[in-house]
Amino acid sequence: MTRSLIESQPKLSMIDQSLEWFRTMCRIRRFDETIDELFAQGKVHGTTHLYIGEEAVATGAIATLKPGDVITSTHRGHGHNIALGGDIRAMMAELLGRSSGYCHGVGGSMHIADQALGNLGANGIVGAGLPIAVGAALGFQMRQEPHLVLAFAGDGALNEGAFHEAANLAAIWHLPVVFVVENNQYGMSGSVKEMFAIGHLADRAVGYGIPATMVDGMDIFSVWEAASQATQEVRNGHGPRLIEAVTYRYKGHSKSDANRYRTREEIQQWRQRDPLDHVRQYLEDQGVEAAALDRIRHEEIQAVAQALEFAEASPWPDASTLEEAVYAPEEVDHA
Amino acid sequence: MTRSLIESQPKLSMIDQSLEWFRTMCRIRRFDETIDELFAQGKVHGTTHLYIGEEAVATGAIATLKPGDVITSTHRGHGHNIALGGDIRAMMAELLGRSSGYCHGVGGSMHIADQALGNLGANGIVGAGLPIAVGAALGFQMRQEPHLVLAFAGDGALNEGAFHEAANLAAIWHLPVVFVVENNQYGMSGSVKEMFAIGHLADRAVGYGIPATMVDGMDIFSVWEAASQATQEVRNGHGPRLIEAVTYRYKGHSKSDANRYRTREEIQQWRQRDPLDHVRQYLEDQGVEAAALDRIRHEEIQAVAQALEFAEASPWPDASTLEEAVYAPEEVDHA
Amino acid sequence: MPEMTYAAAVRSAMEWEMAKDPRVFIMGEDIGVYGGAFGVTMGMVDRFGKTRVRDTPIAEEGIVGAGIGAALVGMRPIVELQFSDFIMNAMDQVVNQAAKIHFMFGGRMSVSLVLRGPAGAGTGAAAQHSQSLEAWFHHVPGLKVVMPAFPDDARGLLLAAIRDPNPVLFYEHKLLYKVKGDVTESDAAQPLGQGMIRRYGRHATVVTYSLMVHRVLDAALQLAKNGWDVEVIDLRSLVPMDIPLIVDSVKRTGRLAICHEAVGRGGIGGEIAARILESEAFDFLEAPLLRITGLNTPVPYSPPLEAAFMPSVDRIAQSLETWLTREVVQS
Amino acid sequence: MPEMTYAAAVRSAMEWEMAKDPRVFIMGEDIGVYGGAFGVTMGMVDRFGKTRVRDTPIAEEGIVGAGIGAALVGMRPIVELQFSDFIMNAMDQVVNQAAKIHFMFGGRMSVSLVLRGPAGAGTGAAAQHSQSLEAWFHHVPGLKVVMPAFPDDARGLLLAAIRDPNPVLFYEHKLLYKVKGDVTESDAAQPLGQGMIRRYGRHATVVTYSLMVHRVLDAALQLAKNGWDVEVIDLRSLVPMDIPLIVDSVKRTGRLAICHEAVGRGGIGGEIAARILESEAFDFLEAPLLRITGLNTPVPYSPPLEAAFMPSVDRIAQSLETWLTREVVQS
Ligand SMILES: Cc1ncc(C[n+]2csc(CCOP(=O)(O)OP(=O)(O)O)c2C)c(N)n1
Ligand SMILES: Cc1ncc(C[n+]2csc(CCOP(=O)(O)OP(=O)(O)O)c2C)c(N)n1
Ligand SMILES: [Mg+2]
Ligand SMILES: [Mg+2]
Repeated sequence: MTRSLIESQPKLSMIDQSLEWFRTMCRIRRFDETIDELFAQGKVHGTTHLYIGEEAVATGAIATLKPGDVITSTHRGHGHNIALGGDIRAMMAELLGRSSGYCHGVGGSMHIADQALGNLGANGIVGAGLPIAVGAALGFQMRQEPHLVLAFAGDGALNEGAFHEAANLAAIWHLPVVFVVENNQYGMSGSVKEMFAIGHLADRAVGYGIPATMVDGMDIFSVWEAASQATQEVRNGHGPRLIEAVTYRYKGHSKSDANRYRTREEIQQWRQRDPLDHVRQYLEDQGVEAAALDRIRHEEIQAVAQALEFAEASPWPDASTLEEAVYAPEEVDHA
Repeated sequence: MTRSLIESQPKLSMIDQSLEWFRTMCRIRRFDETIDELFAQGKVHGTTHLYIGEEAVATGAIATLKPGDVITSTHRGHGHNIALGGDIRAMMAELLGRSSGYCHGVGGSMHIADQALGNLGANGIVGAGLPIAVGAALGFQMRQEPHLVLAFAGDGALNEGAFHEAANLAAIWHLPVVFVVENNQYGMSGSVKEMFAIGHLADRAVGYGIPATMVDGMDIFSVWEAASQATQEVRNGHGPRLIEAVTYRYKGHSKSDANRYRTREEIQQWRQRDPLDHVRQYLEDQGVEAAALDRIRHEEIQAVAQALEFAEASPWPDASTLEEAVYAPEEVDHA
Repeated sequence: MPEMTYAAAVRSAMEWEMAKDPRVFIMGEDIGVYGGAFGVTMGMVDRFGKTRVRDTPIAEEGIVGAGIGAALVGMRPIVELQFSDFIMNAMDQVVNQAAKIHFMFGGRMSVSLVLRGPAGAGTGAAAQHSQSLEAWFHHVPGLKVVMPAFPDDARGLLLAAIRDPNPVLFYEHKLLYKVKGDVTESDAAQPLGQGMIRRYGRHATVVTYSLMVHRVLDAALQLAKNGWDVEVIDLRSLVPMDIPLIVDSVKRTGRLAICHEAVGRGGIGGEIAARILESEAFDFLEAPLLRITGLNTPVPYSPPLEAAFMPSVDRIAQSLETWLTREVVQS
Repeated sequence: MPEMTYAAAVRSAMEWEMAKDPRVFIMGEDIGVYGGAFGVTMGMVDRFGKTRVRDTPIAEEGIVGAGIGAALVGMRPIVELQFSDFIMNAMDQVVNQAAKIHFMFGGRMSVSLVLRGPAGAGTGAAAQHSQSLEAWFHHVPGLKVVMPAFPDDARGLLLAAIRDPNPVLFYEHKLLYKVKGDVTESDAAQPLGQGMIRRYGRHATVVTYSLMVHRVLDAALQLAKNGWDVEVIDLRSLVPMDIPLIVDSVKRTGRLAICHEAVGRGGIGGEIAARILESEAFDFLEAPLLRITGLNTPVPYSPPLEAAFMPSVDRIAQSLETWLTREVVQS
């Protein structure tokens, strides 16, 4: 039902695929680094949640999707939309509040989503995307379409009632949905150690009868493997799956975070296991030249710079038509 | 902090205790049978949810409480309040909407609760009592009081977000609360087989790190034993516990239920294992005369009849002061 | 034109649209074999099967969210709230998601979703099962709110609601379910946003909707015996609201009364009053506003208390008569 | 009288009451070492410990419910909502539980609970984090609603809210947190339900609250330069609301304008208008109502759009001036 830029996997060799991933991860990182700088310079309004450090999760999981599949995203959603193939110019413009942005400046950081690519929405409300994901999966199942839904959620979101109700619906109706839990150790300042009384978040899935696995979210190969297996099982009609990807957020929760709840050492330790370095190492080990990898990185740095130029050159939106934009005059094309 | 009629256990022998239980269960049954008749005769307004068949759960679990402990109840709450020692005259009057009712006729069936005995509220909203239970437990813990909270919930309530958030809070804060899940096989017409993808509801507790047990809810000795152990552990500071009591509702969900979702045979089968018969059998086996047991039953039938007379003779409430009753002029005594 | 109950008219609209459009389905608690708490969906599962007439767990946030998700991939879900009060458990999905998605994502998505269920008091269901919460939702940009008073309107407006590309709250008053009326069983939807004058009159305009339309009409008959002649407007849809109809009427009658069952304070009566007070009708106003509403209390249980909570025909007639006597003589 | 920010005044009230009354504690998301999303609780955990300044999981329904339960056993909880919008996730606990418990159980229980948090737009937080939802809650019998505009009021009214035996919603506008003012650091609470005339004037009464008090006062200064003299009422508390103060003022000025940031349709302006239209002030009204409010849209993100959503000093001044010019000359 949708134009989709998601390529199916088989035609790529592991090296080609890894090169693609490396490119995507460089793009995500550079995009969010740029946003970080813009905030530091006071050039952006509002707040934002950066995906830096977690690139392997979105990239690896989304790499397993096929045309027609969809995702639901979160407040920390830039990485998801980029991994899906989203246009970083429209993303940057949205962040700068310009009319050429994905939402014509109406949405901002927390509402960037390319619906034509299958992104059913980033979401400012923690956990709120999960019942929506389940509903999309229900739609696919009712129409007997082979698509599935990848539903992203933070560790913190797992304590919201919305997660609970969504997980149970998915389980009892055997819906084609994979919950991808980005366990980056904290929900804002709340550490998973204090906010959960279970060792592994994946264990929570037991209570719904949903099979779950835990993977190293800093290692894209692990993420991809787990997601491949989960999506395969879901496509085979075995019902929902949950993946806990253990990862880390390098930057503060949002723009105003003094990091009082964690130590510099902890951040430093996680940075040692950088997901970009990891895939880069693999590629170098496979004989890919460092220069080729640098070139990819620079191309992405360039692309992000161009996106910023594009955004800055774009006009501001016009407030006079706001009230007309509230109700849909007719149905919009669907993902 | 509260006047409580809950007696502590040790001074009663098992026979004395069982006689007490038998009395309580007869009272609950007769009370709800009477309500059923009143509805059939069109003498009561609104709707009601009868506890008939489930008497062993409230009676056995509440028997483990000590003075100062509290409970939260549900829409199916008559049995809880009676087991706690509630005044059936004030209950009956409330159901008949009279000014001598617990809530002066304002509340009705779903809001009968004797707060002075530690009942923090029946609740018309499925699952809503659970976060409240957790808050009461938090209050006790913060004040370092030895009390605990018994939080009743139906099987259906376990699929509400409120249960989820409450369970997690209880677990991470090691709160003194025992969740008593009355698994009567259905949430209205929704069978646990269709609404859960797990075999035993107790397994849901795993996802929070809460130890749980499943017991035969038609057997008061099992309920009492499980609740004794759970409350003991909670009192020893080991944090929350969950008990799944497997039971059955003989009557329709509420007054307007044609029982289309279950078979007569199923109902008949469960009735074979009647919880009153079970305790009665035990007492007879212990040498208690049938006549003595019949006497107890008749005394309770009498008591309920008197409660009904009391209620019917009570005046209707006066609407003219309703608007003044919305805000508390000052703090009310606490449970 | 067959006569049918309001409940049957609601069912008829759903069945019509489900037969016609495979995207339409309904889900909710106990709507299958049970037939719904008020019997509205009775028999539908036999005709359309368990997939399209889907029983759900007790999980309002989950099922409303699932409705949104299904709409986002092109389905047209109807979600039944067993009691409309339970919308509170799904408030985030209704207000932060369904209502905002179209606007917030820059028009890239639309949520064609109907949330329907029984509202109001009168059945002794007490404080948590008897509320009239429409005022909240008419304050939420992005939602439409429909509250028909008659079976024919219920059917025609529900067809429109299901076909609308936006989320629509469709509230059915419990005491209306058994009300009968002639119903056109056609494919023609009635457009949202058109009020209707149910009775013409010259002394005052009484604006109302849902169950209260019937009570106000009965009160108007009583008043007519005493020579008072009031005009009665049935709003039918609260968002969009037919303000021109009210303005026009008030310009003719010079007096505005509003009757709703919802709690008075902060009810929709305030918005209507403000709209008139802002409008050209201001210069025609000859009397202070009269609001006849639910008490400023939660809904009480006991029959005499519940009856006192709701505007009764007598209370409506008396309030209007006292007001008219004072104001029409004076002016 | 020390000068302090609004945020510090809110903190000062909480600390005062926590030092004095061991039953008082606060819980919420990231209120401990993080100090709260807006820094309101900064440092409190050092003084009172993690038990009484309690970080919670992201589970609004759970923590509001826990606040209710704690209140029912005699604690006096303050629950911080990280953004007041998130109250939707706890709507059932707020409305079906906290607000109704006292009434519904026949006066046997009371829920002494404060729910507080940042409201309003202006920080670019977009549609789900910028709402002004007070109109919903003033429609709910059993809740009180307080929205102070100045640091001193914030402190005094929060003391009253904590001491109140009923559930109180206490909304702090995000853009007020840094506003400074003199604050009396005493034990004296300010009673809920008293509005205050912030500026006397004869051409019109402008009723407002929270952030908009400041903008209306600035607009009034601009108008004064052109010879317009408006009276400005700061409601401070919306439930209870000081209706007599407004009636009295309108009787003097003959004109009523209302300014709030919340979406206009169904906002609290409607209720105020209706109350005046029902009152003896009706006979003194010389002009149609003027409402200056947020647009009828979700709050948009981009700076020019968000600025257009909110009533600005200029929009307020211009609206008032156009209206006064038309109406005062006419009459
Ligand atoms: C319902 C709700 N509660 C609170 C917030 C504020 N908030 C935004 S993100 C966040 C932390 C979310 O943690 P997690 O789910 O682990 O995602 P992460 O930020 O770590 O990616 C919080 C508390 C919110 N947006 N929505
Ligand atoms: C939030 C909410 N949703 C739905 C209902 C309607 N309702 C009342 S009781 C009930 C079934 C509850 O099932 P369970 O928790 O198993 O308790 P039981 O009735 O079996 O004792 C339902 C659906 C309600 N009261 N509240
Ligand atoms: Mg996290
Ligand atoms: Mg049950």
